Amino acid sequence: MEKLHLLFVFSFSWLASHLNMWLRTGIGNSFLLLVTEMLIAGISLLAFLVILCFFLGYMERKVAAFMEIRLGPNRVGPKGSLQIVADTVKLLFKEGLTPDGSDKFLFNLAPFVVVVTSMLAIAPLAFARDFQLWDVNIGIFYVTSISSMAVIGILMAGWSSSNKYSLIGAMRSGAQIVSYELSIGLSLISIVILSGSLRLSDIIQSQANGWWIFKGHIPVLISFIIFIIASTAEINRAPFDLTEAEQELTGGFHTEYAGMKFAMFLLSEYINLFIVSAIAATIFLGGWMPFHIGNLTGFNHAMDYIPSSLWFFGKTFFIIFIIMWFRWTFPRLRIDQLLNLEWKYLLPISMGNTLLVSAMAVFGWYL
Amino acid sequence: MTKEELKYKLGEISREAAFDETGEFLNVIIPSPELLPLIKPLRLNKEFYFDYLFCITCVDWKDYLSMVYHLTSTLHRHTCVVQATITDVHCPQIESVSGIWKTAELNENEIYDLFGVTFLNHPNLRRLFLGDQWKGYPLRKDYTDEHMILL
Amino acid sequence: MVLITGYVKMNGTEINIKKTGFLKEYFGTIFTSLSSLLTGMKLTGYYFIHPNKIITEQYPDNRATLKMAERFRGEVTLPHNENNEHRCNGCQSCEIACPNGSIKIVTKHEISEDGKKKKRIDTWVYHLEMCTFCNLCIEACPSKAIVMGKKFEHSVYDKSQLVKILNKPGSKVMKEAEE
Amino acid sequence: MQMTRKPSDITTDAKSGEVLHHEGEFIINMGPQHPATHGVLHLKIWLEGETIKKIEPHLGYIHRGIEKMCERLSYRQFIFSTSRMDYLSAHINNQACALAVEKALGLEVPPRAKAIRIILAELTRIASHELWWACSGLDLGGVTPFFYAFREREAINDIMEETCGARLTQNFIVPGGVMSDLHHNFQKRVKRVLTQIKDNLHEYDEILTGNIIFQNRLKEVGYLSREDAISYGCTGPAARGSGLSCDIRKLYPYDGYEKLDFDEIIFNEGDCWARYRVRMAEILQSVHIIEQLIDSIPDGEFQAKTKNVIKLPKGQFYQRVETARGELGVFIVSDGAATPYRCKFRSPNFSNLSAIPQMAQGAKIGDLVAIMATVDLVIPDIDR
Repeated sequence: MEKLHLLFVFSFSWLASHLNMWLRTGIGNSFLLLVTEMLIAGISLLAFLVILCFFLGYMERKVAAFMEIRLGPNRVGPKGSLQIVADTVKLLFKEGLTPDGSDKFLFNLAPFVVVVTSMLAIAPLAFARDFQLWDVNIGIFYVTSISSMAVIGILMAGWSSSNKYSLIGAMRSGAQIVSYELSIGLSLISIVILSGSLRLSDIIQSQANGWWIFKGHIPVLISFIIFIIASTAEINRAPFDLTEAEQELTGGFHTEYAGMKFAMFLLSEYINLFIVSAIAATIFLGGWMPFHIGNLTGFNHAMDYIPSSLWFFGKTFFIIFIIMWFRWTFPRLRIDQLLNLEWKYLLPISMGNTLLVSAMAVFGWYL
Repeated sequence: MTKEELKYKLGEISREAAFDETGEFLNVIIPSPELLPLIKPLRLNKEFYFDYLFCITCVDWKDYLSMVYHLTSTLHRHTCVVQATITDVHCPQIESVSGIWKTAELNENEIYDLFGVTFLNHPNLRRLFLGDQWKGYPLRKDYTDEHMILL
Repeated sequence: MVLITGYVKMNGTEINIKKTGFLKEYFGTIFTSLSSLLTGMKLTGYYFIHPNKIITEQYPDNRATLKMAERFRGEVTLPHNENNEHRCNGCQSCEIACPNGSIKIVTKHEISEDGKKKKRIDTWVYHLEMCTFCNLCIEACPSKAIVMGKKFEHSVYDKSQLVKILNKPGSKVMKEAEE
Repeated sequence: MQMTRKPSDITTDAKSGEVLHHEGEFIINMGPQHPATHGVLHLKIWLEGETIKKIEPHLGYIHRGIEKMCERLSYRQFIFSTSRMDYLSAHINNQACALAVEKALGLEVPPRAKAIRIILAELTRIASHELWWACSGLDLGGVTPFFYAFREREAINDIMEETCGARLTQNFIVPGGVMSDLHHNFQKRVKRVLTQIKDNLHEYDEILTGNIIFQNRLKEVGYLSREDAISYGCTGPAARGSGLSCDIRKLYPYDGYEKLDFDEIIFNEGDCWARYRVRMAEILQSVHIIEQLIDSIPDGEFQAKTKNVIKLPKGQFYQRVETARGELGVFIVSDGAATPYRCKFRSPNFSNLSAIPQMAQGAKIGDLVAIMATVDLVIPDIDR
């Protein structure tokens, strides 16, 4: 019976514990064991991220194409699915040039800073039931603080390029990311208040009897919308892509980058997209938690048989799709309008909303 | 204002003006130093009110250049053409009208670039298309270029 | 919401919030903004789930079925019939008509059977790289010898390949087109 | 208190001593290769932060000397070269040249040719405005509208290809009429395109016109007063957005526009949003014009008889038409020979460009992009 259950609900924890046992028999030293485990985790994470970025790149192109009544990539591979691989190979073979007047050290460091900060934020995410790299007790706090470090990489890239367009892009990014951090923080806090914990696994557990977006009524819905808007701005995607703003700044902070260094910015953009969507899915939509309706036991059981990882990725990709939908529909804002939106609308609303959520939590006005 | 009225009124302003009525518009032909004294009242007087300078150009007649100003009024909707004759072909000079119509600024740059007419009191006279290194003025009739392909 | 301009009715929705107190204006702006954004998303969403509306032409896959318009100006051609005869008698009207000198006709004098000297074309040189497809040569031709071809894929690796000689070797003028 | 600047705050050119820029200002070169300049326009911009202090256009990157070329071409030939100026209203440019020649010759154009010219000119105008709409969406960061507008534009281009033989640089007009008669599919296909445009215009409104982000980007941006529009010699939708009545089709009708019923679109706000609405409404007006003509194209000749070699009488001739971007004037000075003695094209974009520094005074970089999008410059027309 246990085997059958495993067949239906493929559990990563089962895989992880078996791997751990197998390694324990091979390596006696506990330090070496830890290092080996970390290496395996790191390499599999990297592989996962690269595949994820390939997939997201393909998805973005297809979403864009279908919204623009055209076909999109359809030459390389079946239905163009290998197009992004071909592009990566092209970028790999391009000359990675460094401009003459640039600050060479910072210029070459910046892409790595950007990628590393976005990779760090993956650590506390729960991909499936009992499958988490690092269940730290300050999960949300960790994610927000790490993701706000991305601005350093962008500023570094813009400044060291010694290009005025890059510099303007970098300064825009500074203003933008710093201000939108506030809204993201406040909208996350509303769930922290309701669930009473910063630990991501606790937050997911608190949604076992219903996702927060359903349980939390309108205030949580508002903070969900604010989170989606602010995080779109945070990861510099249209309509908030002022740091790149191709039509204004010819590429913004990465104007001078080419080849693999440019690909790293692209990589970090997609990782960031995945992270914010995964966070939104975890916090508001219950992470890997299946969809349950009250007392409908049969329905709930059927939902349980859908693998938890599928739930997580389904929700995440739903939100990724929405953010892509934004990008391929809206024109870009102007820099002062962008800041107006944050300081005049998002921030006051999210502050009022936090107040409401606190009241809800105190009086227990949720299911 | 009809052509006749314009001709009469303009004759009062400038004694040296000659008129040519063969074309569609009334042509007023004056020597280049007379340009500003004639053209200022044309812009400012309420009865003329030529506020719209829709075409400025220059014609090289080999022994003289003539600046052609096409003027119209958005109020009265009458049109006239002022042609200022520049007799000095080697160092042509004329007063700029960019202080009266702002459109003249860029157009006079173009004429300076292609005809070599120097505009006095122009705020920013520069070679607009060809750059400072270019020798000669291409739209002059005597311009020759070794790279020119003759068909 | 129909926007009425001074002259025409336009179906666009203009977002103008009436000044009715701060709070009403504030939330009114949020509401109308969100609804205007959702309108746009509805449209793109509609096209996302309707792949049959896609307008992409699958060139070059559709080369076999691709049919150029009847009057399409691709290149100047000098049609020959099955006896290797064309209609050009070397009058050079096209050469005169061409605004940028993309036609050069080299003529020679032939002595015909009855002993008369006759002007004939030797080579009909066509500079495709200079041609602007303005159709003036076709209009000018008195004997309708040249027509516009339908070929549109002209790219080559070497510019010299664009200089074409249109009369085929050994070709002659048709009887009825002489003079 | 008046701010005084220390000498050390000013950077000067070592050679000429000319003031290059002040402390806190910096210069960026927008173009000649820039995504938003739609060609090889080079704007030198003095910035303070993101605020524009001064703009200086530098031109000539694609100057071909069309005016000089025309001095060597006959009156039949010089028409084709104008297609390369404003390539988006190539047909209307050709029309201007042909009209100038006809005016000088006193040539009467057959009514059928006139109708054909107007229909094709209005189709060109719609196609041009579609492209403008597509690109202004693109300039402001929305990529999707581009493809929606191109769908309709392609249909118009197909009609052009079928009747004129070329999609963009038609060269269909000859002095005295048009080159050949209409294709037998013409009326059917034009009607189909008109219905398609009318059916799809609401999508334009949904995705851009009604969008709050788009409206905020355009409203109260790039203000040009009526006085400045006149002084800068602006024409076309750029001037009509400032309340200046300047539609040549109304003021100085040609080719039978006087018999048609249409409105001159004028908005008084003078900002980018006004210019945007002028163009959107003009699409509908052009549709309206074609609808009046398409079922009643007169029968008869499509070309008046002209001599093989056209020689214009001595004199100066000026002919203006309304292109999609404003007034195009063709000024021909003839000395009686078979080629023009001097040929000047008064291009609408050149004057409209000169007003851009005024409009962009104190605006942001993003606003400059919006201004250039709504003024709708075509660079080859500026450089000629």
